[in-house]
Amino acid sequence: MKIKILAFGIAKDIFGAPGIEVELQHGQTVGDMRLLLEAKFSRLASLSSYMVAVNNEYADRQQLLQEVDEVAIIPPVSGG
Amino acid sequence: MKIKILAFGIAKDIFGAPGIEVELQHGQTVGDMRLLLEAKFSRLASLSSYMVAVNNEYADRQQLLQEVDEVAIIPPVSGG
Amino acid sequence: MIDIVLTDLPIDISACISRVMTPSAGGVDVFIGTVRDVTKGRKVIRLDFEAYEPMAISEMKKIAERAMKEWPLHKIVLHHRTGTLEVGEVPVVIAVSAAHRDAAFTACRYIIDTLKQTVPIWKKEIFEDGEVWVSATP
Amino acid sequence: MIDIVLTDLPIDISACISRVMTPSAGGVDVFIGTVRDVTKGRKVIRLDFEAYEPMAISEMKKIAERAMKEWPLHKIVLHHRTGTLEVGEVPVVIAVSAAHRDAAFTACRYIIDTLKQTVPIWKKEIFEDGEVWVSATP
Repeated sequence: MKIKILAFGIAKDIFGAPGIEVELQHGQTVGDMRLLLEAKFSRLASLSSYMVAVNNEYADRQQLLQEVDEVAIIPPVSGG
Repeated sequence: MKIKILAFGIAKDIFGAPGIEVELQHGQTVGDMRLLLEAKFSRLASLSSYMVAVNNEYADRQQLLQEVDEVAIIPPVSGG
Repeated sequence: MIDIVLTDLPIDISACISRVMTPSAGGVDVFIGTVRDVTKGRKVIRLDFEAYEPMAISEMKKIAERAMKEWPLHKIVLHHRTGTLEVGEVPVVIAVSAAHRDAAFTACRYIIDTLKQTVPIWKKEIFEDGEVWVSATP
Repeated sequence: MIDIVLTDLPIDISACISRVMTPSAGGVDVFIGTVRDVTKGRKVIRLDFEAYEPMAISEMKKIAERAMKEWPLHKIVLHHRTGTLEVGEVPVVIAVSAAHRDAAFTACRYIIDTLKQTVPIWKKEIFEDGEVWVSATP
Protein backbone atom coordinates (compact mmCIF):
# COMPACT_ATOMS: atom_id res chain seq x y z
CA MET A 1 0.00 0.00 0.00
CA LYS A 2 1.08 3.59 -0.65
CA ILE A 3 1.43 5.87 2.43
CA LYS A 4 1.58 9.65 1.98
CA ILE A 5 3.96 11.29 4.46
CA LEU A 6 3.90 15.00 5.27
CA ALA A 7 7.18 16.66 6.21
CA PHE A 8 7.78 19.82 8.22
CA GLY A 9 10.76 21.93 9.27
CA ILE A 10 14.09 20.28 8.59
CA ALA A 11 12.33 17.08 7.43
CA LYS A 12 10.97 19.01 4.46
CA ASP A 13 14.54 20.03 3.57
CA ILE A 14 15.75 16.43 3.97
CA PHE A 15 13.01 15.02 1.73
CA GLY A 16 13.34 17.96 -0.64
CA ALA A 17 9.54 18.21 -0.65
CA PRO A 18 6.64 18.94 1.71
CA GLY A 19 5.49 15.36 1.30
CA ILE A 20 6.58 12.00 -0.12
CA GLU A 21 4.99 8.62 -0.71
CA VAL A 22 6.39 5.28 0.47
CA GLU A 23 5.32 1.73 -0.30
CA LEU A 24 4.53 -0.35 2.81
CA GLN A 25 3.00 -3.80 3.33
CA HIS A 26 -0.25 -4.27 5.23
CA GLY A 27 0.64 -4.97 8.86
CA GLN A 28 3.68 -2.70 8.82
CA THR A 29 4.14 -0.22 11.65
CA VAL A 30 5.41 3.28 12.31
CA GLY A 31 8.71 1.65 13.37
CA ASP A 32 8.99 -0.14 10.00
CA MET A 33 8.31 3.11 8.19
CA ARG A 34 11.01 4.92 10.21
CA LEU A 35 13.62 2.31 9.25
CA LEU A 36 12.63 2.52 5.59
CA LEU A 37 12.84 6.34 5.60
CA GLU A 38 16.16 6.37 7.47
CA ALA A 39 17.61 3.92 4.92
CA LYS A 40 16.51 6.23 2.12
CA PHE A 41 17.32 9.59 3.83
CA SER A 42 20.34 9.13 6.08
CA ARG A 43 20.13 12.72 7.39
CA LEU A 44 16.84 11.78 9.09
CA ALA A 45 18.72 9.50 11.49
CA SER A 46 21.15 12.31 12.31
CA LEU A 47 18.45 14.59 13.75
CA SER A 48 18.40 15.14 17.54
CA SER A 49 15.22 13.07 17.41
CA TYR A 50 11.98 12.96 15.47
CA MET A 51 8.45 11.80 16.11
CA VAL A 52 5.78 10.43 13.83
CA ALA A 53 2.19 11.64 13.93
CA VAL A 54 -0.69 9.59 12.57
CA ASN A 55 -3.96 11.42 12.02
CA ASN A 56 -2.78 14.44 14.05
CA GLU A 57 -1.73 12.37 17.10
CA TYR A 58 1.76 11.35 18.18
CA ALA A 59 2.16 7.64 17.37
CA ASP A 60 4.50 5.08 18.91
CA ARG A 61 6.61 2.65 16.89
CA GLN A 62 4.15 -0.23 17.37
CA GLN A 63 1.25 1.55 15.71
CA LEU A 64 -0.02 -0.15 12.54
CA LEU A 65 -0.28 2.02 9.44
CA GLN A 66 -3.20 2.05 7.01
CA GLU A 67 -3.50 3.53 3.55
CA VAL A 68 -6.04 6.17 4.70
CA ASP A 69 -3.81 7.49 7.52
CA GLU A 70 -2.42 11.02 7.47
CA VAL A 71 1.20 10.47 8.46
CA ALA A 72 3.62 13.26 9.34
CA ILE A 73 7.29 13.48 10.30
CA ILE A 74 7.71 15.74 13.33
CA PRO A 75 11.32 16.86 13.83
CA PRO A 76 12.16 18.49 17.20
CA VAL A 77 9.57 21.22 17.68
CA SER A 78 10.67 24.79 18.42
CA GLY A 79 7.57 26.94 18.75
CA GLY A 80 7.03 29.70 21.29
CA MET B 1 10.04 65.69 73.00
CA LYS B 2 6.96 65.59 70.77
CA ILE B 3 6.88 62.89 68.10
CA LYS B 4 4.40 63.15 65.20
CA ILE B 5 3.05 59.78 64.15
CA LEU B 6 1.35 59.15 60.80
CA ALA B 7 -1.36 56.49 60.65
CA PHE B 8 -2.64 54.51 57.67
CA GLY B 9 -5.34 51.96 56.99
CA ILE B 10 -6.96 50.60 60.12
CA ALA B 11 -4.52 52.56 62.33
CA LYS B 12 -6.09 55.78 61.07
CA ASP B 13 -9.49 54.45 62.17
CA ILE B 14 -8.08 53.44 65.58
CA PHE B 15 -6.48 56.84 66.17
CA GLY B 16 -9.50 58.60 64.68
CA ALA B 17 -7.06 60.78 62.73
CA PRO B 18 -4.40 60.51 59.98
CA GLY B 19 -1.79 61.49 62.56
CA ILE B 20 -1.29 62.03 66.27
CA GLU B 21 1.43 63.42 68.52
CA VAL B 22 2.93 61.65 71.52
CA GLU B 23 5.31 62.89 74.18
CA LEU B 24 8.47 60.79 74.52
CA GLN B 25 11.71 61.25 76.46
CA HIS B 26 15.07 61.52 74.70
CA GLY B 27 16.57 58.05 74.53
CA GLN B 28 13.20 56.35 74.10
CA THR B 29 12.82 53.76 71.37
CA VAL B 30 10.29 52.50 68.85
CA GLY B 31 9.47 49.74 71.39
CA ASP B 32 8.72 52.34 74.11
CA MET B 33 6.47 54.22 71.69
CA ARG B 34 4.58 51.01 70.81
CA LEU B 35 3.84 50.31 74.50
CA LEU B 36 2.69 53.88 75.05
CA LEU B 37 0.39 53.76 72.01
CA GLU B 38 -1.00 50.32 72.90
CA ALA B 39 -1.81 51.59 76.43
CA LYS B 40 -3.69 54.53 74.93
CA PHE B 41 -5.32 52.67 71.98
CA SER B 42 -6.03 49.09 73.05
CA ARG B 43 -7.33 48.15 69.56
CA LEU B 44 -3.78 48.62 68.25
CA ALA B 45 -2.61 45.57 70.22
CA SER B 46 -5.47 43.51 68.78
CA LEU B 47 -4.27 43.87 65.17
CA SER B 48 -2.77 40.80 63.46
CA SER B 49 0.49 42.72 63.73
CA TYR B 50 1.83 46.16 62.93
CA MET B 51 5.19 47.66 62.04
CA VAL B 52 6.69 51.06 62.64
CA ALA B 53 8.48 53.02 59.94
CA VAL B 54 10.96 55.78 60.72
CA ASN B 55 11.86 58.09 57.85
CA ASN B 56 10.30 55.74 55.28
CA GLU B 57 12.20 52.65 56.48
CA TYR B 58 10.92 49.77 58.59
CA ALA B 59 12.37 50.20 62.10
CA ASP B 60 12.97 47.59 64.80
CA ARG B 61 11.98 48.05 68.44
CA GLN B 62 15.50 49.05 69.52
CA GLN B 63 15.67 52.08 67.23
CA LEU B 64 16.00 55.41 69.09
CA LEU B 65 13.51 58.12 68.17
CA GLN B 66 14.31 61.75 67.58
CA GLU B 67 12.04 64.77 67.33
CA VAL B 68 12.81 65.27 63.61
CA ASP B 69 11.87 61.71 62.65
CA GLU B 70 8.90 60.94 60.40
CA VAL B 71 7.26 58.06 62.22
CA ALA B 72 4.43 55.96 60.77
CA ILE B 73 2.28 53.09 62.00
CA ILE B 74 2.14 50.36 59.35
CA PRO B 75 -0.72 47.88 59.93
CA PRO B 76 -0.61 44.65 57.89
CA VAL B 77 -0.20 45.73 54.27
CA SER B 78 -2.62 44.49 51.61
CA GLY B 79 -1.60 46.00 48.28
CA GLY B 80 -1.61 44.20 44.96
CA MET C 1 15.45 49.97 33.35
CA ILE C 2 13.09 50.20 36.31
CA ASP C 3 9.83 52.15 36.05
CA ILE C 4 7.83 52.55 39.29
CA VAL C 5 4.52 54.45 39.40
CA LEU C 6 1.94 54.94 42.14
CA THR C 7 -1.13 56.65 40.68
CA ASP C 8 -4.80 57.37 41.27
CA LEU C 9 -5.44 57.13 37.50
CA PRO C 10 -6.20 53.90 35.59
CA ILE C 11 -3.10 51.90 34.67
CA ASP C 12 -2.42 51.59 30.92
CA ILE C 13 -1.59 47.88 30.60
CA SER C 14 -0.46 48.14 26.96
CA ALA C 15 1.89 51.01 27.78
CA CYS C 16 3.42 48.96 30.64
CA ILE C 17 4.05 46.05 28.26
CA SER C 18 5.45 48.28 25.48
CA ARG C 19 7.90 49.82 27.93
CA VAL C 20 9.55 46.47 28.79
CA MET C 21 9.70 45.09 25.24
CA THR C 22 13.16 45.30 23.71
CA PRO C 23 15.03 43.52 20.88
CA SER C 24 17.31 41.81 23.40
CA ALA C 25 14.36 40.21 25.24
CA GLY C 26 13.07 36.75 24.39
CA GLY C 27 10.20 36.75 26.85
CA VAL C 28 7.98 39.07 28.86
CA ASP C 29 5.93 38.01 31.86
CA VAL C 30 3.11 40.28 32.97
CA PHE C 31 1.02 40.07 36.11
CA ILE C 32 -2.23 42.01 36.20
CA GLY C 33 -4.14 42.21 39.47
CA THR C 34 -7.88 42.64 39.07
CA VAL C 35 -10.60 43.50 41.58
CA ARG C 36 -12.57 40.30 42.20
CA ASP C 37 -16.34 40.41 42.72
CA VAL C 38 -16.40 37.99 45.65
CA THR C 39 -14.18 37.51 48.75
CA LYS C 40 -14.81 34.55 51.05
CA GLY C 41 -18.33 34.29 49.72
CA ARG C 42 -19.19 37.98 50.22
CA LYS C 43 -20.06 40.21 47.26
CA VAL C 44 -17.53 43.02 46.84
CA ILE C 45 -18.87 46.44 45.76
CA ARG C 46 -15.53 48.23 45.44
CA LEU C 47 -12.04 48.53 46.95
CA ASP C 48 -10.41 51.62 48.46
CA PHE C 49 -6.61 51.66 48.21
CA GLU C 50 -4.54 53.89 50.47
CA ALA C 51 -0.74 54.22 50.35
CA TYR C 52 1.98 55.77 52.47
CA GLU C 53 3.19 57.24 49.23
CA PRO C 54 6.90 58.08 49.63
CA MET C 55 7.60 54.85 51.49
CA ALA C 56 5.47 52.76 49.10
CA ILE C 57 7.47 54.09 46.14
CA SER C 58 10.75 53.50 47.96
CA GLU C 59 9.76 49.89 48.88
CA MET C 60 8.59 49.18 45.30
CA LYS C 61 11.98 50.44 44.04
CA LYS C 62 13.82 48.21 46.51
CA ILE C 63 11.91 45.15 45.29
CA ALA C 64 12.63 45.92 41.63
CA GLU C 65 16.30 46.60 42.36
CA ARG C 66 16.64 43.32 44.27
CA ALA C 67 14.99 41.47 41.35
CA MET C 68 17.40 43.13 38.90
CA LYS C 69 20.35 41.92 41.01
CA GLU C 70 18.97 38.42 41.51
CA TRP C 71 18.01 37.52 37.92
CA PRO C 72 19.26 38.45 34.43
CA LEU C 73 16.44 40.86 33.52
CA HIS C 74 16.16 43.65 31.00
CA LYS C 75 13.34 45.88 32.21
CA ILE C 76 10.82 46.03 35.04
CA VAL C 77 7.62 48.09 35.10
CA LEU C 78 5.64 48.17 38.36
CA HIS C 79 2.53 50.37 38.49
CA HIS C 80 0.11 50.43 41.44
CA ARG C 81 -3.20 52.24 41.87
CA THR C 82 -4.50 54.22 44.82
CA GLY C 83 -8.05 55.42 45.44
CA THR C 84 -11.36 53.74 44.69
CA LEU C 85 -11.47 50.77 42.29
CA GLU C 86 -14.61 49.05 41.01
CA VAL C 87 -14.89 45.30 40.35
CA GLY C 88 -12.86 44.40 37.24
CA GLU C 89 -10.47 47.35 37.57
CA VAL C 90 -6.72 46.86 37.84
CA PRO C 91 -4.86 47.70 41.08
CA VAL C 92 -1.44 46.51 39.91
CA VAL C 93 0.51 45.71 36.75
CA ILE C 94 3.98 44.15 36.78
CA ALA C 95 5.83 43.58 33.50
CA VAL C 96 9.27 42.00 33.33
CA SER C 97 11.38 41.32 30.24
CA ALA C 98 14.40 39.03 30.05
CA ALA C 99 16.46 37.15 27.48
CA HIS C 100 14.96 33.89 28.79
CA ARG C 101 11.48 33.19 30.12
CA ASP C 102 12.58 31.50 33.33
CA ALA C 103 14.01 34.75 34.73
CA ALA C 104 10.95 36.75 33.62
CA PHE C 105 8.47 34.38 35.30
CA THR C 106 10.49 33.97 38.50
CA ALA C 107 11.13 37.69 38.93
CA CYS C 108 7.51 38.69 38.18
CA ARG C 109 6.27 36.22 40.78
CA TYR C 110 8.87 37.44 43.29
CA ILE C 111 7.82 41.06 42.75
CA ILE C 112 4.08 40.55 43.34
CA ASP C 113 4.67 38.20 46.30
CA THR C 114 7.09 40.63 47.97
CA LEU C 115 4.94 43.67 47.18
CA LYS C 116 2.07 42.05 49.06
CA GLN C 117 4.34 41.55 52.08
CA THR C 118 6.31 44.78 52.35
CA VAL C 119 4.86 47.72 50.39
CA PRO C 120 2.81 50.06 52.61
CA ILE C 121 -0.43 49.99 50.64
CA TRP C 122 -3.73 49.05 52.25
CA LYS C 123 -6.99 47.96 50.76
CA LYS C 124 -10.44 48.26 52.29
CA GLU C 125 -13.08 45.91 50.90
CA ILE C 126 -16.50 47.50 50.71
CA PHE C 127 -19.36 44.97 50.83
CA GLU C 128 -23.09 45.54 50.58
CA ASP C 129 -23.34 45.23 54.36
CA GLY C 130 -20.06 46.57 55.70
CA GLU C 131 -16.38 47.14 55.07
CA VAL C 132 -13.07 45.72 56.26
CA TRP C 133 -9.35 46.55 56.04
CA VAL C 134 -7.91 43.40 54.46
CA SER C 135 -5.63 41.29 56.73
CA ALA C 136 -5.70 43.90 59.52
CA THR C 137 -7.24 41.73 62.23
CA PRO C 138 -6.79 38.04 63.05
CA MET D 1 -13.21 29.50 28.32
CA ILE D 2 -10.36 28.41 26.06
CA ASP D 3 -9.39 30.48 23.01
CA ILE D 4 -6.76 28.97 20.69
CA VAL D 5 -5.55 30.76 17.56
CA LEU D 6 -2.79 29.99 15.04
CA THR D 7 -2.39 32.92 12.69
CA ASP D 8 -0.07 34.55 10.18
CA LEU D 9 -1.26 38.00 11.30
CA PRO D 10 0.21 40.00 14.22
CA ILE D 11 -1.17 38.98 17.62
CA ASP D 12 -3.21 41.68 19.40
CA ILE D 13 -1.80 41.47 22.94
CA SER D 14 -4.43 43.81 24.44
CA ALA D 15 -7.26 41.80 22.93
CA CYS D 16 -5.78 38.58 24.40
CA ILE D 17 -5.66 40.17 27.85
CA SER D 18 -9.17 41.66 27.59
CA ARG D 19 -10.55 38.25 26.67
CA VAL D 20 -9.36 36.61 29.92
CA MET D 21 -10.33 39.42 32.28
CA THR D 22 -13.52 38.70 34.20
CA PRO D 23 -15.08 39.97 37.46
CA SER D 24 -14.48 36.60 39.13
CA ALA D 25 -10.71 36.79 38.47
CA GLY D 26 -8.26 38.23 40.97
CA GLY D 27 -5.18 37.82 38.83
CA VAL D 28 -4.06 37.45 35.23
CA ASP D 29 -0.66 36.15 34.16
CA VAL D 30 0.46 36.85 30.62
CA PHE D 31 3.46 35.44 28.79
CA ILE D 32 4.60 37.23 25.64
CA GLY D 33 7.31 35.63 23.55
CA THR D 34 9.40 38.09 21.54
CA VAL D 35 11.92 37.57 18.74
CA ARG D 36 15.36 38.19 20.26
CA ASP D 37 18.08 39.93 18.23
CA VAL D 38 20.87 37.54 19.25
CA THR D 39 21.09 33.73 19.67
CA LYS D 40 24.29 32.21 21.06
CA GLY D 41 26.20 35.31 20.05
CA ARG D 42 24.90 35.37 16.45
CA LYS D 43 22.85 38.31 15.17
CA VAL D 44 19.33 37.21 14.19
CA ILE D 45 17.77 38.85 11.12
CA ARG D 46 14.35 37.22 11.29
CA LEU D 47 12.53 33.99 12.20
CA ASP D 48 10.38 31.83 9.95
CA PHE D 49 7.66 29.85 11.76
CA GLU D 50 6.06 26.82 10.17
CA ALA D 51 3.25 24.76 11.71
CA TYR D 52 1.51 21.47 11.03
CA GLU D 53 -1.65 23.46 11.45
CA PRO D 54 -4.45 21.01 12.37
CA MET D 55 -2.19 19.08 14.75
CA ALA D 56 -0.69 22.26 16.24
CA ILE D 57 -4.18 23.56 17.05
CA SER D 58 -5.20 20.19 18.47
CA GLU D 59 -2.06 19.99 20.66
CA MET D 60 -2.54 23.59 21.88
CA LYS D 61 -6.13 22.71 22.84
CA LYS D 62 -4.94 19.63 24.73
CA ILE D 63 -2.48 21.70 26.75
CA ALA D 64 -5.12 24.31 27.64
CA GLU D 65 -7.64 21.62 28.57
CA ARG D 66 -5.10 19.85 30.79
CA ALA D 67 -4.31 23.18 32.49
CA MET D 68 -8.03 23.84 33.05
CA LYS D 69 -8.35 20.42 34.72
CA GLU D 70 -5.19 20.78 36.81
CA TRP D 71 -5.70 24.28 38.26
CA PRO D 72 -8.71 26.45 39.22
CA LEU D 73 -8.59 28.79 36.21
CA HIS D 74 -11.19 31.03 34.61
CA LYS D 75 -9.98 31.63 31.06
CA ILE D 76 -7.03 30.74 28.83
CA VAL D 77 -6.03 32.52 25.63
CA LEU D 78 -3.22 30.97 23.57
CA HIS D 79 -2.31 32.63 20.27
CA HIS D 80 0.67 31.59 18.13
CA ARG D 81 2.07 33.13 14.95
CA THR D 82 3.21 31.45 11.76
CA GLY D 83 5.21 32.97 8.90
CA THR D 84 8.05 35.47 8.98
CA LEU D 85 8.70 37.50 12.14
CA GLU D 86 11.20 40.33 12.50
CA VAL D 87 13.21 41.03 15.66
CA GLY D 88 10.91 42.43 18.38
CA GLU D 89 7.78 40.78 16.96
CA VAL D 90 5.64 38.43 19.04
CA PRO D 91 5.43 34.71 18.15
CA VAL D 92 3.25 33.73 21.11
CA VAL D 93 0.90 35.22 23.71
CA ILE D 94 -0.54 33.22 26.61
CA ALA D 95 -3.00 34.86 29.01
CA VAL D 96 -4.50 33.04 31.98
CA SER D 97 -6.98 34.37 34.53
CA ALA D 98 -7.80 32.81 37.90
CA ALA D 99 -9.33 33.75 41.22
CA HIS D 100 -5.85 33.52 42.78
CA ARG D 101 -2.49 34.41 41.28
CA ASP D 102 -0.76 31.15 42.16
CA ALA D 103 -2.92 29.19 39.71
CA ALA D 104 -2.51 31.84 36.99
CA PHE D 105 1.31 31.87 37.23
CA THR D 106 1.67 28.10 37.47
CA ALA D 107 -0.68 27.39 34.57
CA CYS D 108 0.84 30.06 32.29
CA ARG D 109 4.31 28.62 32.90
CA TYR D 110 3.04 25.08 32.29
CA ILE D 111 1.43 26.12 29.01
CA ILE D 112 4.52 27.77 27.50
CA ASP D 113 6.85 24.99 28.72
CA THR D 114 4.61 22.25 27.33
CA LEU D 115 3.95 24.13 24.07
CA LYS D 116 7.69 24.22 23.45
CA GLN D 117 7.87 20.44 23.93
CA THR D 118 4.81 19.10 22.13
CA VAL D 119 3.20 21.53 19.67
CA PRO D 120 4.29 20.88 16.05
CA ILE D 121 5.59 24.35 15.23
CA TRP D 122 9.12 24.89 13.92
CA LYS D 123 11.23 27.98 13.78
CA LYS D 124 14.10 28.69 11.43
CA GLU D 125 16.57 31.33 12.58
CA ILE D 126 17.90 33.44 9.72
CA PHE D 127 21.31 34.97 10.43
CA GLU D 128 23.39 37.30 8.26
CA ASP D 129 25.50 34.33 7.19
CA GLY D 130 23.16 31.35 7.21
CA GLU D 131 20.04 29.79 8.67
CA VAL D 132 19.18 26.93 11.00
CA TRP D 133 16.10 24.98 12.11
CA VAL D 134 16.19 25.46 15.89
CA SER D 135 16.91 22.30 17.96
CA ALA D 136 16.78 20.05 14.90
CA THR D 137 20.32 18.70 15.06
CA PRO D 138 22.50 17.74 18.05
